[in-house]
Parts: sequence; structure tokens; C-alpha cells
Amino acid sequence: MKEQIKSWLEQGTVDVFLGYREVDHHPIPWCFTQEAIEEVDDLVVSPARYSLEKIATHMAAEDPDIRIGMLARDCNNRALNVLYVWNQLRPEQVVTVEANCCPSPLKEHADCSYLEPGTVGAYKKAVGIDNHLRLEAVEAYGPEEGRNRWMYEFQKCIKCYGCRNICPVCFCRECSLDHDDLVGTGPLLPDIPIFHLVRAVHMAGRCIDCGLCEDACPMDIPLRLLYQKVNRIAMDLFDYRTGTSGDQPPFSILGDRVTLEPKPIQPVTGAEA
Amino acid sequence: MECKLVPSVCSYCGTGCGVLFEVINNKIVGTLPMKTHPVNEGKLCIKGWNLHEHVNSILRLKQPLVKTFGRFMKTDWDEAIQLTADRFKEIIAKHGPDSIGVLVSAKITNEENYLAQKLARAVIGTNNVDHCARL
Amino acid sequence: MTIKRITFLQELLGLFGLQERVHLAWISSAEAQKFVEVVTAFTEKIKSLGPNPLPAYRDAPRAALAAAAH
Amino acid sequence: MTLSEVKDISGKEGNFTVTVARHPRYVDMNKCIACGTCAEKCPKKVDDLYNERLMKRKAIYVPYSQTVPLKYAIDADNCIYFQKGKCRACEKFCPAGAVNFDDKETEVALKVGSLILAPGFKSFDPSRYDTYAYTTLPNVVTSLEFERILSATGPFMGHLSRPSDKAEPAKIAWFQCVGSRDVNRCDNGYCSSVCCMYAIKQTVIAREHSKVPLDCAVFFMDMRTHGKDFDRYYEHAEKDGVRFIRSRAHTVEPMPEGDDLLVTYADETGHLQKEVFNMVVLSTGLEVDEAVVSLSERLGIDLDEYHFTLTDSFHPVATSVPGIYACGAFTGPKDIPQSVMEASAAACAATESLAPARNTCTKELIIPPERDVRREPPRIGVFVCNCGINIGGVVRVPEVAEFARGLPHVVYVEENLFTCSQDTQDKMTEVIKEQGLNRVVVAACTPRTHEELFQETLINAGLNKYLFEMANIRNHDSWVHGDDPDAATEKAKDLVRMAVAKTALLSPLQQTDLPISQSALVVGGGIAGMTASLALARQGYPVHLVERSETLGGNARMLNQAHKGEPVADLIQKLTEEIRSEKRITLHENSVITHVDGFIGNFKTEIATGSSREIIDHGVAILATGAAEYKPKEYLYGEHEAVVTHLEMDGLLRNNDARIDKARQVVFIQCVGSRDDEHPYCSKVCCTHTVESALELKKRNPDINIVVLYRDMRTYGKREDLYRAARAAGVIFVRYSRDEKPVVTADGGRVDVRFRDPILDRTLTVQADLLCLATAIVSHKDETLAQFFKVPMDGDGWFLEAHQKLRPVDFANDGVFLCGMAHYPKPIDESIAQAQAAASRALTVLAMDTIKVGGIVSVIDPDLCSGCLACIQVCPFNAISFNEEKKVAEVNEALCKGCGACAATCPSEAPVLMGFNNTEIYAQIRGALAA
Repeated sequence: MKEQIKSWLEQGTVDVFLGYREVDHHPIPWCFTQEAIEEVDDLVVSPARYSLEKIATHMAAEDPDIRIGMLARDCNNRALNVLYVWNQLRPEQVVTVEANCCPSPLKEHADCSYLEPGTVGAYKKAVGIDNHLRLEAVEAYGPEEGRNRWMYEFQKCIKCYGCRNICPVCFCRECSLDHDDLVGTGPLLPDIPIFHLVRAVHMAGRCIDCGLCEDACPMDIPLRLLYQKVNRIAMDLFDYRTGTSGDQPPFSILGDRVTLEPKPIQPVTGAEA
Repeated sequence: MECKLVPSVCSYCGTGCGVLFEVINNKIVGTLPMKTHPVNEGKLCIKGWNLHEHVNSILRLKQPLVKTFGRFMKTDWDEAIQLTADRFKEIIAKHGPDSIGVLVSAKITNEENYLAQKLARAVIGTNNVDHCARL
Repeated sequence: MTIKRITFLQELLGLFGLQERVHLAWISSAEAQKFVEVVTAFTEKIKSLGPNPLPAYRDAPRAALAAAAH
Repeated sequence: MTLSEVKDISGKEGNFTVTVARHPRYVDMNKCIACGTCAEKCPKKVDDLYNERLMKRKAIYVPYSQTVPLKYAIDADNCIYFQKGKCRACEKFCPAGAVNFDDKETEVALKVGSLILAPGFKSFDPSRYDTYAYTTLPNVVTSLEFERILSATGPFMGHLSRPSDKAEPAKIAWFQCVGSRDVNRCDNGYCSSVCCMYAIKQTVIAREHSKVPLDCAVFFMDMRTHGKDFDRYYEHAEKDGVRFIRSRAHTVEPMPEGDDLLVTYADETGHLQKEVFNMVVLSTGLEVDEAVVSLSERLGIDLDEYHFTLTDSFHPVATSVPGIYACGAFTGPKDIPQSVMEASAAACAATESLAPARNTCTKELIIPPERDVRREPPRIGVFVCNCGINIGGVVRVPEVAEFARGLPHVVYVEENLFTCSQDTQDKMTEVIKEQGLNRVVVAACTPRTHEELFQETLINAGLNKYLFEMANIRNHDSWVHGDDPDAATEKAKDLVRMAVAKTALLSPLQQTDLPISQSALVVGGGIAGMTASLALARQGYPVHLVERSETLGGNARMLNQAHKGEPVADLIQKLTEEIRSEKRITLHENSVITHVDGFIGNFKTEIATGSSREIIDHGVAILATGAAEYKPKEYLYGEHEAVVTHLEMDGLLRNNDARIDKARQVVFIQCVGSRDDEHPYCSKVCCTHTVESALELKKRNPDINIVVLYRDMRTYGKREDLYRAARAAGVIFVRYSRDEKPVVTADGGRVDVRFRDPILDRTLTVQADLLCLATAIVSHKDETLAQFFKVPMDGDGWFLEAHQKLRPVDFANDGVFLCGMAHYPKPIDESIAQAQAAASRALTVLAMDTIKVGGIVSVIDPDLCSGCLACIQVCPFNAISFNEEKKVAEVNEALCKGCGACAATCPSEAPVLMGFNNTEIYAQIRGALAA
């Protein structure tokens, strides 16, 4: 692998290569270049994941013609696909070296369960939502239970914006979550659940289930389940599987033929008062 | 294109979260939590996430200012420190050392905080020392 | 497209049991009667569902809600 | 010119003098404010003709609430003063002093170059159908009466009630072909074309209005739903439970008790049936009024035996007098889309010879300079309209006005009877100036109809026209909450509060002038394309005509004759010669379009001819790409030589093929590939074509046996004459149903056609020498072209016009028009009319030097755009493009229609829809929730 990367850098196939290197015993993202090609010997496949593709978009924004090599797990590849779709990187400017591990159900390669979220306490299991649950289990909550559990989780939010900041496919220059009309600045709690729903809506057809947001959340909010849900809806409605290819996003109008029928107004059954 | 991830410690409070500064072409463009840091384990609060903002802020003070005739004028460190010392002496002479309070911050290190209270008690002679973390 | 987006919203709100509070209908400017029917039916429905339960979560202490979750 | 009548016409084409008699109105149009006081005070009640005598009006009246101009008039024949010499109550009470009993009839002489006659039609009077008892039974109504009963402005305010006792009917019958397709009880041998569709529409609307599940039964002979999407509507109604009974009901009798009606009819098997209905609607046909007949006689216009204009298929809007054109139901019974098309076609034909005189009698509009209000604090004026009693009858308008006075930034409030009346407009202009208003809210009706009018007023007062907002307290309020004045008044306040909240934040928007390229591109060299090209060229504009094949003429080259018998080959030859000799037309044969850029007024199209490419500039485009004959996969087509399609049959006839001479027995099967799952539409022309072919075969060999297997014979309009002639000539017509299609098997050189005769109720087999399949017309489904011009296609592949009734040749994308079979299957005369109409619509663009762009359009803030292209994906008008250099999306103001889809999609709020930005909309929402 290291030889491959060296030859890419030497031959100018790529201008930079994004991987990891240990600095003071911490594996951190490292940008390898031809000038310091000897550093490639220190390259590690870190178990700690950073969003290399996000760094790549920052570089591409500075220099649109830059060619970037990247160490890529499944999740990185999915993120790259999404970034191609949304015109933030061009497929022809990126080459990847595959690394096998990914904590998502979407993973195709080796098991990397060691990256999955830590254990969850009894209280959270009882009144909140266990980060390990499968989406089906969350969908099965009744209306009131679902509301209580989700709102318990959202109430913990300290509005650190970590979920957005860490997200490899969040690239907007100005985010709707910074928009005064949608999310007021200052107050804690943030406007719940608006804050989380606005983000969830924007994640539909974008979230590649890398788990970085949940990893970064100081309050252990089960964000992955929330975004899995919106992606599931996008798949059911638009037949769109996020991150699987560089195809255009589902939310286009021209040539679209809809066979759905609006739902009728059902009378209230009285189950919920 | 030069791109570096530089490890550092968050300067906002005393917790000491590990951060990585994303530096592209010698400009800090972003802050990331350090995943393997034992203190924050890959998490940050909103202040930590925005460290790079105040580095690049146009409002950031890069040299001391002194207010003359109601307006802030640029000055150098020697003059600023001398002026402050002179004014402190003047105030202490006129109103006594207790008329001075020292407020310290979580943005400086523990050692610097210790030194600040030492300055207050031993040099100025006041017990009026406080810290933002106590507010 | 509208129907997909609204269905999307309904599904998402389903997590909180609020999907019933969004409704989509197509009414042309010539269909005053239908407009009245749809709006009346929907208003009735919202009234019977009661006030939006979400604001309570903002204001109520977390422990009380946790207890309610049981 | 209202209340006016053409008395006489002299002169000839290019220089007519028209004498118009202007009947006295007895009301001064300049003074009348249409307040309605006169009608309120008038003691004389008169039958309201507009409402089919189902209700009363006064002797001083406006015919209906949307009358243009909205000015009262005195009906002298019924006025007590004119009849008996005293009263003058209206004069006494009129607050404007508008009544003038001394008004006299005047004559005006107009000098014009051409004339268009559009006198419309008269609904057939069914009194002479004695067994339907229209004159004696109040619950037997005509379709027009029923239309008024369903109308919100009708006698029962839109509540479905029957005339005799105002009870809500639960069971209604419709009788089709009353005064149509009938040469026994009247002389109307033609089909009125529209009644099948309007009857279905009435069943659907009646069921929507009805509080009980309404039982609707339609008694019909052939269901003629041959228009675009009409068959789907029919099937939908049938699926919804409307009963369609194939029978001509013969008697309506009163029930001994109550007002119900006993209908007697014979069903298809010949059995007599009796059924009781609460109401019967007679679907009366369309006729030409006697007054129109006498006018035509005076003008020397030749009429046919049914009093419609005598036109030929190739000049559908020309009359026998050069320079006089006709359109609408006067040229033959037709529906709204066709009438609208013909109207544009007539405008095109009538202006063709006058083109050199264009823009010689125009006046320039003087616009006052616009006041810059950007630095002023908002000063809002609110005008609350009573709309006569439309709003004022429900909403307590004074209370709403008082409420508006207390809203922030509101400095002036006024209440009007009709805010839209001319005098109020003049006054509004004054008020804006006097009070220094810089924003205006009108609480009245819908911006859809009135926004432009009020914007005009703002312009006249020196204000930017976008500093205006309407609160729709009529359609959204008084009309829907007519039974609850308290709630309606509260809602009106909410609507006003919302409008004011938004208005305070509005900022002036600018439109800019963009020069347009005054030339046209016509795609498709069939009859429609050639007609449109010639029409535009003769109006003085350069035309590029692009034809894919090496010959002009399209499908028409395979047709022998139009339905009135005119040879098609002659027409193609004439048009081809004219195209080739017309110097303004550049003909691109063997050419295709490979790329299109631009928008209305400024298209750039790349045309590929062989390997060479040419880029042309044009201001408008007309799509006339036609359609194709369906090649069937059933009935042994392609497997047996006796089986041919329509066009192949025309070929055999044209070449005098020996098979025609030898044939003893010919069978036609209708709806092959039409009205089925694959093509759920009617191909419109096949029934007529079949009877034409059958008549031609009979003419050549009177002994030939012909059987036509059909589902519904759709020989609409005057084509019905052909159908009648075919039956008279001995052609046998047998109906089959979709579930039980004929079966065709080979039998040596002939084919056996087995089918069930529903009247004999037996299965029959006919040995046919020739089997002609009336095959469907299918779309080319040219999606590339659709994408080039950003125009939509419906599910069947027909180009989708902007509005099926009112804008039948326009696209939603400005500057692009359509005609011919690319729109829907249609016969030659309709294609020509539509081509002329498309040319006419295109002229409205070409005749301008510049177009206005901007205003309510989306603007993308480049600082916020991340270049994710989501807005480009979602824009239905392809108005957004990506600037590769700046890496941001940009909106083309000329293409943007202000739908806001981009603003809703953008994750970064980068696009702002001007006039509807987030702050304005949130202010409006907060206004809504503030109560």
C-alpha cells in the first residue's frame, strides 16, 4: 500500500495523499506530499476515524484542479459518492486506497464492531433510545412512546453543532441551522425538535451512516437512527439509496411521475388523548 | 497546496480538550475534536468547535490599545504595561489596594491562573480575586 | 414532487406520532366546496387531536417526562 | 363596445366600413360606480335571462357579477318609465347621477381592414320534443339551466336543488343528443360535439355538490369523448359510479304524486325499462341564432344547410367573403379549446394582409416616474372591498377596516364597494399621493384576476408595483364561510393582518428590458408546421423550418382526402411550393435539432444537416413534430395480406389496387390500439376516416358489403353527415365492447372475423377480403426535443400545453408554442387552425422589440451558494445554471417563473424568491398566528 502511494506521489498521479500518521501517540489525519515522501513510511490505518473527504473538499475549494489520493473505508467511499453527486468533488480528481472497516449496516467489507457506540446505561434504555437499536425497533414505538423517547434524547442536546461540524457531507457555506428564522441563536435548549428535524431533513439522501455524528455527540443522542430513518423514507419514496453511486439526487422534478395518493383524513380513533 | 492537522489543546476552559486545527495554506480553516484524546474522546462543546473562528476574527486584538481622548490608539507592549503599572500604583496610593480586583479566565492555564492570584495578593495586595468558572 | 415531500414529512413526523397533523389535498380554485370540506375536516381532526404536545417537552423538567415515559 | 350591433358592412378586404349601432344604456358609463343601489330600488322584476329565467333580476341590471365592463344598464322593454311614463326611481337614488333617460341610439362608422365574426351559438330549444315535456315539467331542465343551478352565482347559490320544490335530488338523468344528430324532430343532422363531455362534467360536479350519494344516469347513443384526456375523464366518471346507459330515452312522464319523473326507455336488448328520477337534464345541442343567419345574409357570407359558415378544411377560419373571418361555434359546433384555437387562428388570418400597417395606429403609454421609498418607514394603505355583496354580505367590512386601522404601519384605511372599479382606482392613485403611502394592501378577491389591475394603479401613483399585497377575503373567506359571518369577519382580520405584516417588509423590485430576436423556428414540416411557417413569414418575420425527412407534408402525404372531400395532395403541393418560393422562410430539410440554448426572445438553436451544423438565433419556436400511425400487434396484422391499416387502405385506393376491385366483403375494426391500456385515449380521426373509406368503397362498387366494428362512433360535428350517408349506403355498423373484441383468423386469402352482435345477441362470422384496422395515432415521444425546449409531455407522449382550455397552443415555457398532432391526434382542418393559432400566439412575442424580465424571480446569493446543484435539479423551468468559473448557481431572470422550488430546496437558504423572501413569509405566518 505504501509503495502504491509513493508511486502515485512520485508520478504525480495525485498532488496530495490523505491518510493517518501518529503524532505524539495520537493517530491524526496527515497530508502526504511528494516533497516529504519519506513520511509515507509512517502511514497508519488508524482505528480512529476522521472525515478525510471533508478535508479533501476544503482543499478542492482552494484549488479546484487538485488531485487527491485518499485512504478510504466503506464509509469514506459512500461519502465521496455523495460529494460527487452534490458537486463538491469531482470523481476524476480523487483516487482511493481501500481500507476495510466500517461500523455501518451498509458495510460490505470486514467487521469493525470495535467502532460501534459504547454501552448504554439502564436509564437511557428505559426512557431514551439505545444507540444499538435497529431502526425497525424504533419505528415500532407507539406515537406517544416514540415522542417521549425521542424528546428525552433531544432534551439533552447542548447545541454544540458537533453533529453538523463533523459530518463529512455537510458542506454548506451557510447552514440552515445558523439561520435565525429556523433556529434562534443563544437559547439552550435549542428549538427542539426543530433543530434536529431540520438537520434530519437535510440528511435525507445525504447521510451515509458513517456514525461520526453520534461519535461526536457529547450527549449520546442516537443520531444515526434518526438519519437512518430519513434515508429509509427517501429510499421508499424516491427509490434512492444514498451513497451507493454518483447518480443525481432524488429531489428533482422534471420527468418525475408520481403514483402516490395523498393520504385521506382519518378520523381520530381515540387511542390517544 | 499545504495542508496540516495540528494537535492542540482547547483554550476555552480548564477542561483541556484535545483538538486538531485544520490548516490549509497556513490558514486555520477548521477545528476538529481529537478522537484519541483521553479528555474529550472525540467530542467538543460549541466553543471548542469554533476555536478557529476567533483566531481568524477581524475583531481579534493583535496588539495593545490605549484609550486617549476617548479613542483607542495602537500602542506597544512596553508602553501598555508601563501605563497599566503606573495607573495601578496611582489608584493604590489614592484608594488602597482593595480598590483593585482581578478577574481571571479559564482561557489561560492553571499555572497562569496561580500566577495571577499571586500577583493580586502579593504584589497588589488585594484579596479581590475571582475566576469566570466560579460565576 | 409535492406529494413526495409531504409524504416524507408525514413519515418523519411519524417518529413523534404527529404524522396525522399534516395533510395534503389538491383543490383547484374552482373547487370552493372541496376546499371547505377538506379544511373543515382537517380542522375538526386537529381539534380532536388536541394541542401540540411538543412545547411541553421544552418547558417540563426532564425527570417528570422520564417518569411519564414509563 | 357593448350594447352594440353591426348594422352594415361596405367596402372590401383591406378597407371595410362597418356601421355599428350603439344601443342606449341609459346609464353614463363614466359615472356609474356599480354600487347596485339602482337595482335595489327598481320596482320592476324581470326574468333573468342569464340564469335561464330561473330567477329574477331588475329592469336596471348587470347581466352577471363578472360583467365587463361592470356598469348597469336599463332594459327599456321592461322599464316602467319607458313603458308607462313614470317611476325614475333609479335616477332618484343613484348616488353618482349616472342614470340618463335621454340616452339615444347612436351609430358609429368604423374603418377596418378585416373582420372576425364570433357570434357564438344558441342552445337548442327542446320544447318541440313533446315526449320530454320540457315545457310542462319544471324538473326537466336544459343543460344550460342545470349549469346555472350548479353555479355559485346561480339561482340556488350553488346548492344542488331542483326547480319545482327546491328539494335536493338524489337521482338525475341526462338525455344526450337533444337537438343533435336528429333529422326527425329537428333539422340538426350534425353532432354538437360538446354535449357528451359537458354531461359527464355535470355528473361529476353534481356529485361533488350533492350531500347525498347522487345517482347519475346518462342516456346516450355514442359516447363522444374524443378530446385530449376526455376518455380518461369518462372512464373515471364511470368507475366512480355514474351510470352510462346506451339508449335514447323516449318519454318523460310526471309521477302521479310528487314532482318526480318517470323515464321510459328501451335498453340495448330491446326490452322496455321504466325508471323514476328526481330530475332530468336535456343535453341540448348547439345552434346558430337566427339573428346571426340574417347578419350573414346581409354580409353575403355563405352558410351550410345547418347555418354554420361554409368553410373548407384547408381554410378553417375563412368565410366566403375575402377579409371576413369566423371562429368559434359559428364555423361548426366545438368546445372551448378548439374555439380558443380558432380565435387565435382567425386573428392570425385577419392580420396577415394587414401586416404592413402594424404599429401605425398606436399610442404611447406615459408612466409617471417611480418614487424611491427604500429609506422611508412603511406607510401602508389598506383598501377593504365589499365586492358588492360578495364580501360585504358576509364579512362585516367596516369592522375589518377599523381593525386594519390599528395594525402597525397602517396610516390609511378605506372601505370600497368595488375596489376594482375605475373610479376607485383613480381615487386610490390620489390617496397614495396625498397620504404619501408607500405600500398598499387590498383586501378583496384574488390576485390571480386583479393583482395586475392594482399594480397598474400603483404605477400610476408613482409607486413600484411590487409594493402591493392582496388579502383574498372573498374566495378564501366570504365565499366559503357564507353561513358564518362572525367567523368570516375574524378570518378577514387574520388575512388582513397577514398581508399587512408581509407588506411592511416588501421592497421595490425592478424589471429590465431585454431585446428579442424577431424570427421564428418551426420544428416539423407537416401540414401544421408548413401552415405556421407561412403564416409567420407572411406577417413579415423570418422563419427557419426544420424537417427531419427529405420531403415536406408529413403524415398527410399518405391521406387521400379531408372530411369534406378536399384532395390532400393538392394542399401539400400548394403549401410546398409556397414554402419554397417564400423568401423569408429558410428550409432545413434532412435536419435535426441538436442543441437549444436560451429563452423567450433569445433562443440559440443548433441545427444539424448531415454532418454540417448551423446555429440560428430565434425569438420563438413552434413545435409541430406530428405523430405516427400505430402498427398493431393483433388481428393478424403483418401476418396476413388481407389485413391493412387505415393509411395502407388509403394507399390501395389511391393506386386503384386490384384488391379493391375484387373485394366483395370488407370489414373495418375501430379503436385498434386506441382506448386500451397501452393508449388510453381516443385517436379522434379514425371513425371519420373509416366512414370516408367505406363511402369511397361503396362509390366504386355499390354491391360491396361493408361491416364496421366499432365501440362508439365518434363522427363529431358535421362529420355526422358522413356517418348517416354511410348507413344510408348500406354500410353495417356493429358495436363491440372492449372486453369482447372481434377475433380474426386466417381463411386462405381471406380472413374470418368473428364478433358478437349486441342487438341480435348472437356471435357472427364474416369472411372478409380486406380487413382495415383503424389504428391509433401514437406520439413520437421525442423527449430530447422536450428537454431542449423545456416543455412537458403527458403520459401518452403528447406535448402538454400551458392550459388545456384557455391556452391550448402555449407552453408554460414562454416563447414556445405547439400545433398539430404533436399536441393530440386531430384532423387536417383542426391542425391548420391550430397552426394558425400558434403563429398568432408567436406573433404576440415577435411584434415586441423587448420583453420585460425580473420582478418576482429567484436570486441566488453567491456568498451562500455551495454549488451543490440541488436547485438546478429541482427547477421545473431549467432557469438555473451553474457558473463553472465562480462555482455557484445562477438564475436566468427570463426563464424564472418565481415558483420558489429552489428556495425551498436549498440547504443554505441561498436562493431568495423576490417578493416572497423568508422574512416576509415568516412575518406572514406570525401574522396568521397572532390572533
